Amino acid sequence: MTIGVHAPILAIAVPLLGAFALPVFAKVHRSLRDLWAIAVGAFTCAMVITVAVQTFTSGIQVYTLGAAAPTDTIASGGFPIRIMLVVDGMSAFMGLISALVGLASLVYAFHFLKEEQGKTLAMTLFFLLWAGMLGMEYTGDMFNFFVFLEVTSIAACSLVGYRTWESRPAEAAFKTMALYTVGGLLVLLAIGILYGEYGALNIAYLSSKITGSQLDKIALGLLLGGLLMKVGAVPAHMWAPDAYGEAPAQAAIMLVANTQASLYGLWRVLFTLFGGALSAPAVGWLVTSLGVLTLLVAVLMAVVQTDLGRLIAYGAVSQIGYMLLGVGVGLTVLPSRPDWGLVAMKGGIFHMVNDAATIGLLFLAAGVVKRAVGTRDLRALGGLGHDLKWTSGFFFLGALALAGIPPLNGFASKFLIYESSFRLSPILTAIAVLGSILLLAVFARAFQGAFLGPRLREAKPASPSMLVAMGVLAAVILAMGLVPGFFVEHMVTPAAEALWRGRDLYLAAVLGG
Amino acid sequence: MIAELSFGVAAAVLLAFMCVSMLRLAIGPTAADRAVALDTINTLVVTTMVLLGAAFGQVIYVDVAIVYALLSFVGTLYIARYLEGGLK
Amino acid sequence: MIGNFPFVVCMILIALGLWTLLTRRNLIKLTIGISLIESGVNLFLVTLGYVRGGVAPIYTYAPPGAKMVLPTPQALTLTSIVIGLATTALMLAFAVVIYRHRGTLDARKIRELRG
Amino acid sequence: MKWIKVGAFLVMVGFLVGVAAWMHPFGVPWASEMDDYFIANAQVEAGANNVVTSVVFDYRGFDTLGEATVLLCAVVGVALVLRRTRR
Amino acid sequence: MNVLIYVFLAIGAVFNGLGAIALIRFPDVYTRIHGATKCTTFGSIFSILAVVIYGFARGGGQGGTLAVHALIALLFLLLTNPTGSHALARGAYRGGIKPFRAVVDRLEEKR
Amino acid sequence: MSVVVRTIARIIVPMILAFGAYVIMHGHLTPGGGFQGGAVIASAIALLLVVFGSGRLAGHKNLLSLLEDLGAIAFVALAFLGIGCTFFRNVLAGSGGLFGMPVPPGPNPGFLNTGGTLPLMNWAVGLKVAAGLGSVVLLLGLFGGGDDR
Amino acid sequence: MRKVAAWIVTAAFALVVYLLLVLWSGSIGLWSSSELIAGGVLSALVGLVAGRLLWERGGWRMLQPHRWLLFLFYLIGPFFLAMARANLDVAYRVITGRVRPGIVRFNPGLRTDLARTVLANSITLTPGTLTVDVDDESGEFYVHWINVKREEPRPEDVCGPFPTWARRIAE
Amino acid sequence: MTLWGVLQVITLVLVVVGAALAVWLRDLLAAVIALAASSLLLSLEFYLLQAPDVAIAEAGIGAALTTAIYILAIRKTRRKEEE
Amino acid sequence: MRLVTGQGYWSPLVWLALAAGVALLAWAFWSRGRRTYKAGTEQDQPFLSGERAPEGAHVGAPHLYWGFAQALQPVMDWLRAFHSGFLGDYVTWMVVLLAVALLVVVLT
Repeated sequence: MTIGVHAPILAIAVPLLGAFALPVFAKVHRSLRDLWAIAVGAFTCAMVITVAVQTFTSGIQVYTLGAAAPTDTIASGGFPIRIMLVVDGMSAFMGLISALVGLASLVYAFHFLKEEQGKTLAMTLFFLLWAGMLGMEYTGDMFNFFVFLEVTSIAACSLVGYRTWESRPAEAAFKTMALYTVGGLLVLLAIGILYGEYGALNIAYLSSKITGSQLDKIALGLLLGGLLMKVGAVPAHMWAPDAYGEAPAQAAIMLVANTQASLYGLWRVLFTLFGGALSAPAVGWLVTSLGVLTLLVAVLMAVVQTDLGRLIAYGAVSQIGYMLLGVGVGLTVLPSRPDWGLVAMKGGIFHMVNDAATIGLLFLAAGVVKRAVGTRDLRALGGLGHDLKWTSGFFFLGALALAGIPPLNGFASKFLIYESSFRLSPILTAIAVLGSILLLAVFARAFQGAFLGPRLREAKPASPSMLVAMGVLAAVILAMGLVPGFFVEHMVTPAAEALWRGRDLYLAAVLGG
Repeated sequence: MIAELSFGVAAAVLLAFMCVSMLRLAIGPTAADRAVALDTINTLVVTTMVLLGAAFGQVIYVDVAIVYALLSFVGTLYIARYLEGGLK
Repeated sequence: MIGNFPFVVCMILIALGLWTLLTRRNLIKLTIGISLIESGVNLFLVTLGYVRGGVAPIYTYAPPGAKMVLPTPQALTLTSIVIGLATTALMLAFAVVIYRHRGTLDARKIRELRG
Repeated sequence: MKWIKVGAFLVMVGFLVGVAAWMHPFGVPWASEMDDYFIANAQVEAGANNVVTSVVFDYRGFDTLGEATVLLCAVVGVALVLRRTRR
Repeated sequence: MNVLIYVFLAIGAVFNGLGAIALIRFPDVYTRIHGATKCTTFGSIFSILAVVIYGFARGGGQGGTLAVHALIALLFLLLTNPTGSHALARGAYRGGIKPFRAVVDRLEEKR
Repeated sequence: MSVVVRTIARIIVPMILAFGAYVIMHGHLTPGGGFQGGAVIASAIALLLVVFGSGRLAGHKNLLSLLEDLGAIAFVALAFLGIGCTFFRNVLAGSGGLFGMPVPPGPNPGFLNTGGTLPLMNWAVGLKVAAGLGSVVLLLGLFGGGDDR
Repeated sequence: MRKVAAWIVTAAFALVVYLLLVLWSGSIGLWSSSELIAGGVLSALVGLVAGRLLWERGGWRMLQPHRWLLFLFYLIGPFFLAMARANLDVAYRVITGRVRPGIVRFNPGLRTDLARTVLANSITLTPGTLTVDVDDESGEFYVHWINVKREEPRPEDVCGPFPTWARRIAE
Repeated sequence: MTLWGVLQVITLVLVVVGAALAVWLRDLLAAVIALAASSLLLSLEFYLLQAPDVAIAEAGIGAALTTAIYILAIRKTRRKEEE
Repeated sequence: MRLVTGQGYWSPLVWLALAAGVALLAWAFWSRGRRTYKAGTEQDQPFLSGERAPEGAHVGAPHLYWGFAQALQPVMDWLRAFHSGFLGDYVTWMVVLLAVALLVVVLT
């Protein structure tokens, strides 16, 4: 049982240790490095699942770093002084998403990177990015959150610039890095303001103290701005297509998961940190309208793209819009109408895992296309279905799921969002449905252009590890689509409840009493 | 007590001279002029730090001045190396 | 006393950095702007922890019975400074690679990714 | 475009100045229970004279681990970006 | 003892000030380096010597440590300052900055 | 650079290294610690780079990155040392052994043998920061080939 | 042999710096035992890392103690006086603004690197002169002179007795 | 206004002037020199705020390493800012 | 299995059964049709707008929905100009988002 107690920190520390030790093992022997990577990945996934099971069965997990015992949260003074990890339902849910995406990325990259140079460096960065995401999701301390935000920023941007022999990846990486850094610094400024007011950095303690003064509001605004940039909400979404489009496929899906970790940070700030002080529905309306705007603009831009990677990237941005819409509706109406507000929250949160699986599948398929024929320009592609049978099947499945075709998972979560947003305002639902239809059109076009038609050129077949990675994500899509009730009941509902009513439990778990 | 105060006053005077050097940094026609101004500011800051360490009565603060004296040299050398050419 | 002047200076530094990002076009100049924002935030953090008449929170040779300034913001700032250096180094590396490919550092000309 | 730029920047500056103006007076921290605890107990608990070091490495050691990670990220990233490629 | 400290501080301040004024008044890079290096080094020697005297006068572990650390700072300053100035002058010359109204320029003839 | 700078660099590099070692070693007593001392040592590497040219240091690139990894591993290992209680527990403080001397409360002249795992962590981080920043400078200096002395 | 000597000398040098920094720390004389142990280990490491740097050709020369005494005497004797004069000179020129600059060449005939360095830094800090360049092969000094008295000077014109001192100390 | 306040105000004003120069100067080398000056004076300001730890870190990183990597980057690219 | 949405529920299994029924119906209709298809004849050839398509012809992705793109031309032009690719614009829009967030949060 002792490993169960330490599971939250092991889930973060083991990938870090794996990343640190990877170059050393690579110096010894190639296959030792690969073995080490597999072992670390498997152990991390096991730890994440352990944490999730413990959290869903026995409530919030608290781990105080450096104290005499893990649950020893409060020093003699009656306030928390050490950094602690707090895992509630939402954190555990996000951890599962990160573990899923990380596993797929690791498996996918396994044979792919053998053909490229710099595999050791890329794998190190991959583990650092993974650990950073898990750290963002499990931590219970504002400054620690910022540190892991920067870890993910820097690791993600380095991975975006992986293809140094082309000029576009460096450009995308520079732009992304500039925006990420400014956003991170604004978050740090907000943390500084909160520290100056309350002399603490622990989320639970701050949440119990925040009153909603002018400075608190400015801090909330800065946090909102920085994190909304990081999740890629219109109009600050412009880094997203660049970065997603130019990154290698296994890095692009990690970027998607990273975006969702930032989204988790946004929810944590809105629901837990400012949950007590925030009563006006204005913030909810802000998030909702940004969600609708994101959805519409991204989908319209996706219609005219000619690069397969950028097209999928705009699709990914539009999915962010759905999540913002769902949780924004929940945020707006929860105090007055909890019954369908909770449904909206469930839809938004359920859409996160669906988005990770579907967009991940599409990016991986696009990566196979790039490797097969060396380009992703839709004007030059065609007839790949003759050579890449499995890949085209997976792409088709992902496209259908993304567009919300029943009985796949995209429909299940979007259905929840439609139902609840209709009761807030039918216009929202109309725009959301329009976005879905346009997405279907876009991906039908992409599928037709890339995979159908006569065979234009020889394509290199996908390697087995790529197929396995795509198969894992496809299995998740099918499972989520065929038995949505099970997942919603056992994973999504605890997560939504943790955000909505869980603030008191969160505070009680940390501060006691 | 008076000695500490006099150290503080001397530090203030050195800071005023730093303003003068900053003027040269602003108007210097060439980059070399600015580099010279930076060098002067470095020396003045080291002296100021030593004086203020005595003025605060804190022994351990003088370490900062030592670090500063050592490392500003590196920065100056980089600038000089750049000025020297090898500019592609 | 000097009132909130240090806070104002932090904000001026942040605003200068943002202005650089908004108006300048050279990639290295943009990096300088980000460094300035970084400096402003660091100064803000350290300024938060100052206690009037305090000494550094180090007990070696400390005057007995003196007030001490708050240690946490200094610890945070140490972390933040190293993060800033890491960011700067990475951005400059990207700028160098971009120059190697394009022969320019003008952000107006580096816009292959658009639309 | 220019006016959007200037307008947004001015709003931003307004709020930044607002922060400076609304902030508590310089030199008088409002809430410092955590730091008082550190100053009082760090010598006994962590055994170090320098409270900042004991905060950096003991009480907030995880931040330092993250910071070391950031540095490793940057080094690996620079090595990755500036590596020699075959093509 | 205090009088010695004051005198040293005054000398230090005056020479540092001369260095700063030389930076403004002199016409070109090389003459500015002359003024800046010599005067600030000399002034710093006196200022730091004042601190050293203060430290030794205070005595004990604390004062002695203060004095020794200040002396080490002075040593580093003396090592690095002229070297840095020399490097700057050399860099400026190789970078193509000609001395202002030079009577004679042997380095030019060497090229 | 000229002979003057080279000679002074030869003299000053051991001094910088000794001072950096002092800053790291006394991280728990005086201002300084792993980051600061590491930065000092890294600037010694930068000094060597600018004075003697990148050609002389190019062979040490892999050694530096290996050292950085070792520093990071040592840091995590020290953090894992406390996993009997919790991660990052300072188990050595006050235990009486290496670095385990109890500290007299209040102002004191400072004793080296205190601090528990803090001095060891300082060394791990110092090694890591020195090697990391040094290799960043070295990589930027080496990029594009050519020995730029 | 040379490697071991370089290691020992560098380590001793680093140890001196370290011990100066931790003066007055405690029990054994001026130092505490733990500081001594730490200093020994650290300076051994520094010697390993930087041993090849400090020790170059003719390194044995500087091990003679009388050279160090001479150097110290030189520092607080003639050098300091010359420096004071230099500063008064610069003060005069700052106030009047009367300069007659130029770059002159002379050859003091020094052979070792250290001697050249000592001379160059002395020149930089003393009356009206600034070393601009030193030729590696011939040992010629190019000096920026703020008040050129003659265009082909002898070494004594520029820097007085310094070359002799430099030769005495480091050659 | 005490002596300490005077010191601090002068330092802060100098920091701002250095930062403004770093933004204003077109020559990138000059901008980097101004940035180095600003960073060094910021270190003095940390020193005045009784944070010697941070001052050492800022001096080491701002004075030596940041200047070094900026200048190496400028050297690999170009010195003047394009119009 | 069921996904309860507050107003009703949605069950993919019911949907699957329905889909199976529709497929069965379609198969029934199809099987009743005339069987004139012969492989290897002209019926296999692809046609494009009544003309016989040239060898290797493929309607590429950019050619689909050109009518849609034509109709939305002004909007799309505006949107493409919006995504200008200039880093200053990126930062500008980010600051705009920040300003909006600050205004919304502080003024309510």
